[in-house]
Amino acid sequence: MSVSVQEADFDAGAEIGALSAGRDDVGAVASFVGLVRADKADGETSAAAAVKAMTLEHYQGMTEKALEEIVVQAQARWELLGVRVIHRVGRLLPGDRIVFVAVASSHRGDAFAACEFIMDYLKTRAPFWKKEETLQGGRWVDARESDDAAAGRWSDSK
Amino acid sequence: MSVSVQEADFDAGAEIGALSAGRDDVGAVASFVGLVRADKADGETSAAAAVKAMTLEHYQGMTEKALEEIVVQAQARWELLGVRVIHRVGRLLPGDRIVFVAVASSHRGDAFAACEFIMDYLKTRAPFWKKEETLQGGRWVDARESDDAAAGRWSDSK
Amino acid sequence: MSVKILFFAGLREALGSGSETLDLPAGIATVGELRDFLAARGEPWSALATTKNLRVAVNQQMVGLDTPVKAGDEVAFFPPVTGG
Amino acid sequence: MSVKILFFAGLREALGSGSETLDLPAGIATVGELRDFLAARGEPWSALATTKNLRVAVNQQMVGLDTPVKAGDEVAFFPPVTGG
Repeated sequence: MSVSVQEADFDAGAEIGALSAGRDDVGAVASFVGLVRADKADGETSAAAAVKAMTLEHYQGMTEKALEEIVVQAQARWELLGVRVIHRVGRLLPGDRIVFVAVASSHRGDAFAACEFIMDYLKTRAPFWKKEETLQGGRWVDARESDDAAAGRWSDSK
Repeated sequence: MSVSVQEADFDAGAEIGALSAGRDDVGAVASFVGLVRADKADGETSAAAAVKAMTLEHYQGMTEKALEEIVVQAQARWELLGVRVIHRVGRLLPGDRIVFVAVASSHRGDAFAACEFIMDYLKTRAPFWKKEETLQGGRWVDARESDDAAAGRWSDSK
Repeated sequence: MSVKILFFAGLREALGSGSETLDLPAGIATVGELRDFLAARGEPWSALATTKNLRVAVNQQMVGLDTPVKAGDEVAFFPPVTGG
Repeated sequence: MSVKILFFAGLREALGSGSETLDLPAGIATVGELRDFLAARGEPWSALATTKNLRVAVNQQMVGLDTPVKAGDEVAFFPPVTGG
């Protein structure tokens, strides 16, 4: 298990490759890359509302700990052989990568489920805050109920 | 949409990057890499039963068509911005990559669901046949009921 | 006009043949009848009758054994697929 | 001994401060009471009382407002997290 919070970009291919390098028991690596979209902010329609940049803030120490706890939970739920989480912070532009999660397992079902589980929790529980910049100015993003719902579906059962 | 059946290995990072390159509407790229495991064949326990190599055979023309149909089905079910499928054929060794599926979307839910959907169908419907080599000889793998069950769960609803 | 017949995987190995071209014999109207005709050649062709869950494709579409076959078709016989 | 207090995101900007170190005032036993103490300083500190769904962490663990606070603790106030 390895968790990083960093300003630097990452190389998804190298990270995916590292999870199975030198071993012959990994049958599946599910992964996810999240990117900055140039979407308009919720409820906005004018071109001036398009996101020009985004700044991600975190709580150094607590954020890393939160990500590690999420990974430990995933490891308890599914049979995993390796997990890699990278989350960027700082100012990012549309098209930039924000987050990377990759999960290695013997079987694809466990890899997919754990990868999506980590992403869902990461979007709701980990201490990150997003500020969007548009031509109208900057504004902190409100917590989204759809993300809470996505994370909530894991609480009852696998 | 792009589908390839090939002997050559692939570069997962380059393929993932290509799905969002030059655009700012992709928020999510879910991907999957399948690899050859050195597992023992079902029901076998001796070291001689460990898989030493695997040969994948396909039905040229029909296989490509089947993969394209699977992708079209996924595009009809979810809001997708790009799909890449690569399946290798020929003789592969434990640790070698076999299959790659990557799906780009605005949102992670659609990307994850479509990626897993394509993988599940690919394991059951696409014309590939696997022959495993162990120290005891070669044998064609039987179709697995667990894969049929995984594909079947998509038939009722999203 | 003839039919092109393809065999894959374990069936291909059992028959020692990946493909053949055949003038469609008189009286054969379906892929099931074509299979029976080939299986009746005796060993090793009887594998076509004994392969568990034998699958058939006509012109690269999976079909049932009662599907009509006509001259010019590409007919493929194979065991259940086992994925990647 | 004192408490270290941290503020994040919109709250940090509203307060114009990311952190401060404070000798824990007498009579303050919980993080809720600490928040009220800070908010009572007036503008801009009243944002601590008006921020919707204000979250609190003590020693990097999310807690409720009735959680005890003691000298040496790291107490963080922030709005709901918005993920990556």
